[in-house]
Amino acid sequence: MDKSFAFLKTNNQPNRILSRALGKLLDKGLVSAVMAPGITNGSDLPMPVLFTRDEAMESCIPLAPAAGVSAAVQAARIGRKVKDKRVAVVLKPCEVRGVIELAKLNQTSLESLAIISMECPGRMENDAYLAKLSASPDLPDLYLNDSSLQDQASSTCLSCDAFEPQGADITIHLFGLPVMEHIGISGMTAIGNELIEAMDLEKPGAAYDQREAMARLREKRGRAKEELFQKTGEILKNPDQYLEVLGNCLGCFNCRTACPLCYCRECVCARESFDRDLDDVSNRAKKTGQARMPAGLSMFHMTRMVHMSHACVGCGQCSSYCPSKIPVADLFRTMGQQVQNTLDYSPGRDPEEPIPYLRFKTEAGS
Amino acid sequence: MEQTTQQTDLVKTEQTDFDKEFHPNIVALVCNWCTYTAADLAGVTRLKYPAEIRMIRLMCTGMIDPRFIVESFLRGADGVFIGGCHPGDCHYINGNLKARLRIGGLKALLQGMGIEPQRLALHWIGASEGTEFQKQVKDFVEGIRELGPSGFGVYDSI
Amino acid sequence: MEYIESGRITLDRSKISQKVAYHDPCNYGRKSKEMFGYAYYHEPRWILNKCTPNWVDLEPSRNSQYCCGGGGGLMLTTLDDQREYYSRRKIEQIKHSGASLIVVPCHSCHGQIKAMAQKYNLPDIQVKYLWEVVADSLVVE
Amino acid sequence: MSKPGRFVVAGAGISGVRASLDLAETGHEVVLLDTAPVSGGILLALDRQFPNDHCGMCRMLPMLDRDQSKYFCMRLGMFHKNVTFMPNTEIKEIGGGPGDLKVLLQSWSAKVDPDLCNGCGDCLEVCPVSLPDDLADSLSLRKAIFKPGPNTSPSTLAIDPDSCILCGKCKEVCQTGAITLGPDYEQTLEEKVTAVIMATGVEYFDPGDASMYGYGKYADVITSLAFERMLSSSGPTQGRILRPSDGAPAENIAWIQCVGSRNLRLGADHCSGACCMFALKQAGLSMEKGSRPTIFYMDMRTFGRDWQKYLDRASSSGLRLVRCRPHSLEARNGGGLMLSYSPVPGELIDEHFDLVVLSVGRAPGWKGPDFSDQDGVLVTGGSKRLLDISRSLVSASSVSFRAAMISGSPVQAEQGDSITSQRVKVKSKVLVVGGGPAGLSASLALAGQGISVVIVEKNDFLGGNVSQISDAEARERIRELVRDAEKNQDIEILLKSRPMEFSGTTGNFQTHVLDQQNKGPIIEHGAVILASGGSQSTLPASLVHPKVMTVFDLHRRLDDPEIKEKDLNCLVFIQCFETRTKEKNYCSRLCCPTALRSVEKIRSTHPESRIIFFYRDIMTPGDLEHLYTRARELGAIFIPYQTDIPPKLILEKEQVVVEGFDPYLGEEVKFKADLVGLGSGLGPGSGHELAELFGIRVDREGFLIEADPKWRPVDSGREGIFICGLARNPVSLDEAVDEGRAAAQRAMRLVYNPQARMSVSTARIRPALCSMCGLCWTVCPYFARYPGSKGAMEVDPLACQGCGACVAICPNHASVLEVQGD
Amino acid sequence: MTENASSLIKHTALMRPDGHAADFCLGCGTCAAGCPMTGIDGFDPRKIVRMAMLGRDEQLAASSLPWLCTLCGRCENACPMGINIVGLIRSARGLTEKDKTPTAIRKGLEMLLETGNILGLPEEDFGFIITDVAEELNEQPGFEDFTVPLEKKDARLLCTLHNKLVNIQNEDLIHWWKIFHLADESWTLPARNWEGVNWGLFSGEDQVLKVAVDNIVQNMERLDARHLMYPE
Repeated sequence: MDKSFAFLKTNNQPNRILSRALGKLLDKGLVSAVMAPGITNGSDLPMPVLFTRDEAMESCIPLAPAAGVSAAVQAARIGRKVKDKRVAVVLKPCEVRGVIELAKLNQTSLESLAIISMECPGRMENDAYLAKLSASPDLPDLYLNDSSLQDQASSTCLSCDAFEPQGADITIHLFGLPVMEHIGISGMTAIGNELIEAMDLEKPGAAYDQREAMARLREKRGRAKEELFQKTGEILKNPDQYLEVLGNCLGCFNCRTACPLCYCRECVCARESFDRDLDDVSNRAKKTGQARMPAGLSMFHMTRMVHMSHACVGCGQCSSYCPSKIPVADLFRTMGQQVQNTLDYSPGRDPEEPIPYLRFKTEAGS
Repeated sequence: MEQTTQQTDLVKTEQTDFDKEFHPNIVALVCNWCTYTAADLAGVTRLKYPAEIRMIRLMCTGMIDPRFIVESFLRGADGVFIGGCHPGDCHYINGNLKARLRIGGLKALLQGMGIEPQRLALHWIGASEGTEFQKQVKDFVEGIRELGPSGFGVYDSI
Repeated sequence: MEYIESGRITLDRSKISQKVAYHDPCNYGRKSKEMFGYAYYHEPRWILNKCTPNWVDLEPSRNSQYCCGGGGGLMLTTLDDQREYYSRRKIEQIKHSGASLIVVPCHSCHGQIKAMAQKYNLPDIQVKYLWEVVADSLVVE
Repeated sequence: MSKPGRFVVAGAGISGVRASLDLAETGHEVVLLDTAPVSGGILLALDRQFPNDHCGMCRMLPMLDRDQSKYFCMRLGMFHKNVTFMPNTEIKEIGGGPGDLKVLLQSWSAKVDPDLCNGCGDCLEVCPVSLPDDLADSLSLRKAIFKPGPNTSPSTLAIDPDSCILCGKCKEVCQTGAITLGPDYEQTLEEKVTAVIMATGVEYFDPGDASMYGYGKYADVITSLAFERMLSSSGPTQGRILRPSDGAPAENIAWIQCVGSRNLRLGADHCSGACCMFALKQAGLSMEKGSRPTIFYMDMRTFGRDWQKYLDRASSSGLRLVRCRPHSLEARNGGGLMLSYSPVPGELIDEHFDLVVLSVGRAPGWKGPDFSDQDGVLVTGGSKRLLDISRSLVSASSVSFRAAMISGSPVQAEQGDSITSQRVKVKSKVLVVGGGPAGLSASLALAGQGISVVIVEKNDFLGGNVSQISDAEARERIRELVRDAEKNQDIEILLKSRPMEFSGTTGNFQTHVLDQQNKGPIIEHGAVILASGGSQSTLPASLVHPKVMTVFDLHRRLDDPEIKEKDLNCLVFIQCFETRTKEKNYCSRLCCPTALRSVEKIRSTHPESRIIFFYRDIMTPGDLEHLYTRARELGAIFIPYQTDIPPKLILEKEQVVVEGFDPYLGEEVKFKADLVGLGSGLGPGSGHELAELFGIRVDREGFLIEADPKWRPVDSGREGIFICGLARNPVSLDEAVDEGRAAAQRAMRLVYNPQARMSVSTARIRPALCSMCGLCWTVCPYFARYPGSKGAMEVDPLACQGCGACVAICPNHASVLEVQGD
Repeated sequence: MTENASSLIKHTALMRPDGHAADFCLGCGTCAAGCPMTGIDGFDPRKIVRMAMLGRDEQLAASSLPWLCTLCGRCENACPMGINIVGLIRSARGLTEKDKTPTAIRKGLEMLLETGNILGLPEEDFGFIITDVAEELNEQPGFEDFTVPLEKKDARLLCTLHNKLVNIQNEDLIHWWKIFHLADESWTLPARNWEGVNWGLFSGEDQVLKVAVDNIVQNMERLDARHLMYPE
């Protein structure tokens, strides 16, 4: 599919203008609903909001630099339920990856979803965002144009070099563009092209080369990622550091709740391995004179790693959720990369790419 | 689940004999159809293999949940040896291929956790390969002996 | 054979001292077997063994022996080069056996091997008829 | 409720084991005997089998009763509660009639008590007698007391009475007192049985008779059986390939095919049928061990399922194939052998090989009294014809069904089982798709056992299209099948119909069958047999010419009075026409025999006409080799061609000219043909659609794929669905009938008891925990999982074999294994 | 070229009870692999069989192929189809036009037909040579009283001779004479038609073969010999 590229004039209000463009999709009946970050009554924290009327789109912040929860789970719910209608979902690249992974796990269907994603400058942690927002109400727009603001993004985002969406129907281009004048929009699929047709976009007047800006960012974040993985890798391998970092775990399971990919109805860790048998704990205590309770937290984290490390899309929500500020995402991403490299698997890259543990069908020989 | 309990029981057994030589704690998960037969053949032909291994017979290597291997290490195993049918020989068609994929991913994970990859081995040992069984088990145990205790049990303290 | 068995002639096994190799002629072996159903492999060897203990077979022998290269009237044709080429196998066999006396019961083979020994520059190779060897070993009382 | 039958199966090779298991699985009692001290036959010596280089004997074990086995690997022996294995036993006499035979069995003393022997092996060390080991075909030595199979269970040591010198040393060292060396005692036993199945196997040609290759004279010339042991890690060289003469690694290895077969001078006018594949396998495995193999062959007979592809794989991985028969071997100084061969006219090559393997031919090998003519005695497997494993199993199943039919109506299996397995209600009805020979024989077999059958046939007649392509005798046989089916009250026939919707679980399927008006019943059935057949391939439009036709059409046309009276100066056959190539890479099996049979027909009316065959490999396995020999005797001339230079057809108005290259002459040859027959092969019919409907696998060419090409030839891999006949692979009429019966046997096993027993260990879903992610569905090798209506996956209880793959993949332990009883 | 339908020689199965016609050929090349002559001047037994099958008698007869063969039989001994390859090649030789058969054989055969021996040696010359050699033997100790029993009737053994022994290597006669002498054998040598070599075998001409055999049979009858000794 040839990608089409067009401009959307932003008039210093990229979020608002883009919301209106999305509203046109509702208006023209091309989609029955739009799910995008937005503000609802009572909170300034952008959450996934389901819009069904274009006038309501005023509260939409499609390029919001924060995300209260991963929208992937919500998009997946829509995809699973909605049939014979189309719903546009605005997702960050990591959330797109999440949806695609969930589709592979039969937890959603991509059929009815029109996925709109953006070149992602990253999201801020919720508390940091809210603090900043009170001083600067235009933060969502300003953030897009200010690299020093972007440097305040979460540590996960600062070390993420997968900021270009894959698998979306529409991509919103930001990097290397004068975003306060216009942003770029491309249709990546037939559906995407059909939809941007309705957005009344302009042919690009001047040619912008995004490559340099992208490369710079990729280099910067890539370096940060390598450093992070290096550091975290040491933590995982070194029992002292490991215990120092994970010793703070409360066993609250927030990380699991936050994870867009933990799709089980009721986590196995809540039933079988976590909270080990008391005899077990006392046996251990007899040996060394003491044993921490609750026990089995390593087993919990490792079980999650066994189950999810190949699929980790690096959204960082687990870290954001952790009350003990354990860098869960760093640990998961580091391990995830090692496992994914070994299995030659890239989660969320392609809905057709089989889950690595199901590849036995095509493999043979020794 | 029968197999699960078996496994857990076995790995619960703590190391007791620490003589001059290091006696590693080794769990061998073998498939009922091929490798167990090979082990049996090794026994029948009186091929000696190390006594350190605790052999657990499974219907198929494809039923091995990697979680249990992690648990074995957390609970003090120094090595886990898995023996299954050659590709294509699996009684359950392709259970061994499934095992290979999962063990492959798990190996990377354990390596990331600081467990030497040699501590987890997957070998194809056919029913008639008694000598192969002996050789692989011997080599594996020797390898673990050289590596020394895994020390991974400390991760289980939280 | 009859003479030897019945004692009508007596043979001295010590008269021939060199290493002897026996060559099966096609006519005595394969062709006889094809035509008359019996191949004379055993008899000549039996006789030879009465003449000398120091003999060997050329390998391969009997049914799969190589022809000397002179059979089938080939000696009578002008195809000398071809005949020479053909005999390379026999010469290899002879060299391989390490024998210096080749015993043949056939006139054709006798001529061919003798000629080929010359062609292939093996002057030390002697070729004798089986009965010649018998005659040589005869004990004359 | 009728009583189970009792049967004697003579010969415990794979055929005998298969027949015994078939009978045992349908509730009968079996006495399985063998003259050897162990079961397994020749298979004990073969570690891996073509066409996939795998082991897999265990896959022929009963799926449902498997868990009752004491041992699982069949190399350890064969165990089933309904089968009594009697080693060291033979049949002395058979009296009585079918259904009521009196069989006199004679056993001789084993001398080692299996209950006392602990397999310690001390006796092996003290036994002073050493002799060549038959199992390794004399490659190694064994003692007079020995372990009769490499893997047989520990306590099965045996004493060979012929070589034992009764010195008593073994007895002295035996700590358990298991050895009795008294005089041989023989025990006779009379069994009253329903029928006897002879599965006495084959005997290998002794290449000592082919002295040109120096077997017995040169140590480095060994038989293919000995090489098989050399490949085995439990063999005399522990799997290393060595020259027996000096123990040096054998790098260059030659296989010589057809030793003792395809040889009129040895009176062996037959093809052993499997040696080509055997050699390909051995050569391929030797390559893995670093050897450089060469196979000397005449026709590479890759006629079976996937065999052609196996050959292609082997040759693309570097196997050298040389088309000629070597003349003789000579030993060389420094070890090894020199082999003389001439691959093309005028070229004589002497090549050095470290090891020469003789692919020894086989012949039926029953030394005991022959009871095969007696009523109630059925003969199976290699003891009837020379078959590969898969065909032997099909034949054994077919025969066991015939034996079971002698016992009359089906056995109602006991309800109160010794083991506490759960049971599932099943429908005692079988749906048969396709009314050709395979489908008809399956239906008749089932109906004969009182199972009701529905035949769904797309045409408006029964009989399939074999009636189009075979000769009169075959047509008559099929008509007979059709007549029998039509008058059988247990067989319902739906013509002009096709299955459209399929659902349900094993034992309880529902299929909606539609006629041409898209109307029809929903049939509830316990199992389904797919016998949808196939047809001859049509010729491309560019070859439409009155004188050009398929070999099948030509064969039929020869009966035409017009053709009979016509002047036929020259007929040309082109075999493998656009088959066994990339697009249709399999042998159709019937083209060669049909074309060769045509020769005799042509000769009867046109004794002087010239008959030319262009061929790649003439595929006449077994006794079909007679046809080839006879065709040559009748003056047909056979010109081999290679795929890169196929013979050319030049179509002119009045005539067809065939141009080709005769490699023996080294010249182009050209024939003006009055008729041209093209061996363009057979193809499956509606394979792809059926595979999709029934959720089973189909290959690129549209043939349905079996669960295991060797060990479960008529199982689809999805329990309850069986495949047979041309829909599965090209077959002759006899084979189609056998496959039909074998498929019926497999279906019977499932539906004979309205309360079918589940596998002892099966998976179960905990619905509350299931997220319907479908991982278990994908990993289940038996199609035993399906998305249920209640928001959770469900298990097909009869299809589940308890492998546990679902348990391992489910992150949430929603899938668990349950083991019944102990 | 288009092939002929029938061949005169492909059905040559003569002389051997179990021999098969060329038609049975599988083309396996066992024959060629066993023939040291394979490859020389295009020689290949398999090709000769093939030409016969295709009825290319004339082409075969006109070529040098049949004459390159030593008729050693190594090919047909191994032939799995039992094809009488040697017989076939002989037949092909028989089809060769007279003036194209090798000169030496041609002449020898003519002599044989004319004089009863291939050398064309007159009876009196033969007698002279024999006596001459016998006198040589008389000089050796133990053989002083040796004579050659020419034309002796009622002998147990009738001997025929290889012409070579009469022609160029007549000293080799001595060896078996010695043996006969010491064994006190009752033997005879015919004065006429003593030729023991039958070149008809080489040329493929059965009628010549027969003449040569007839000669010997006549000798046998004439001299009432009971057994026959052949040079080969």
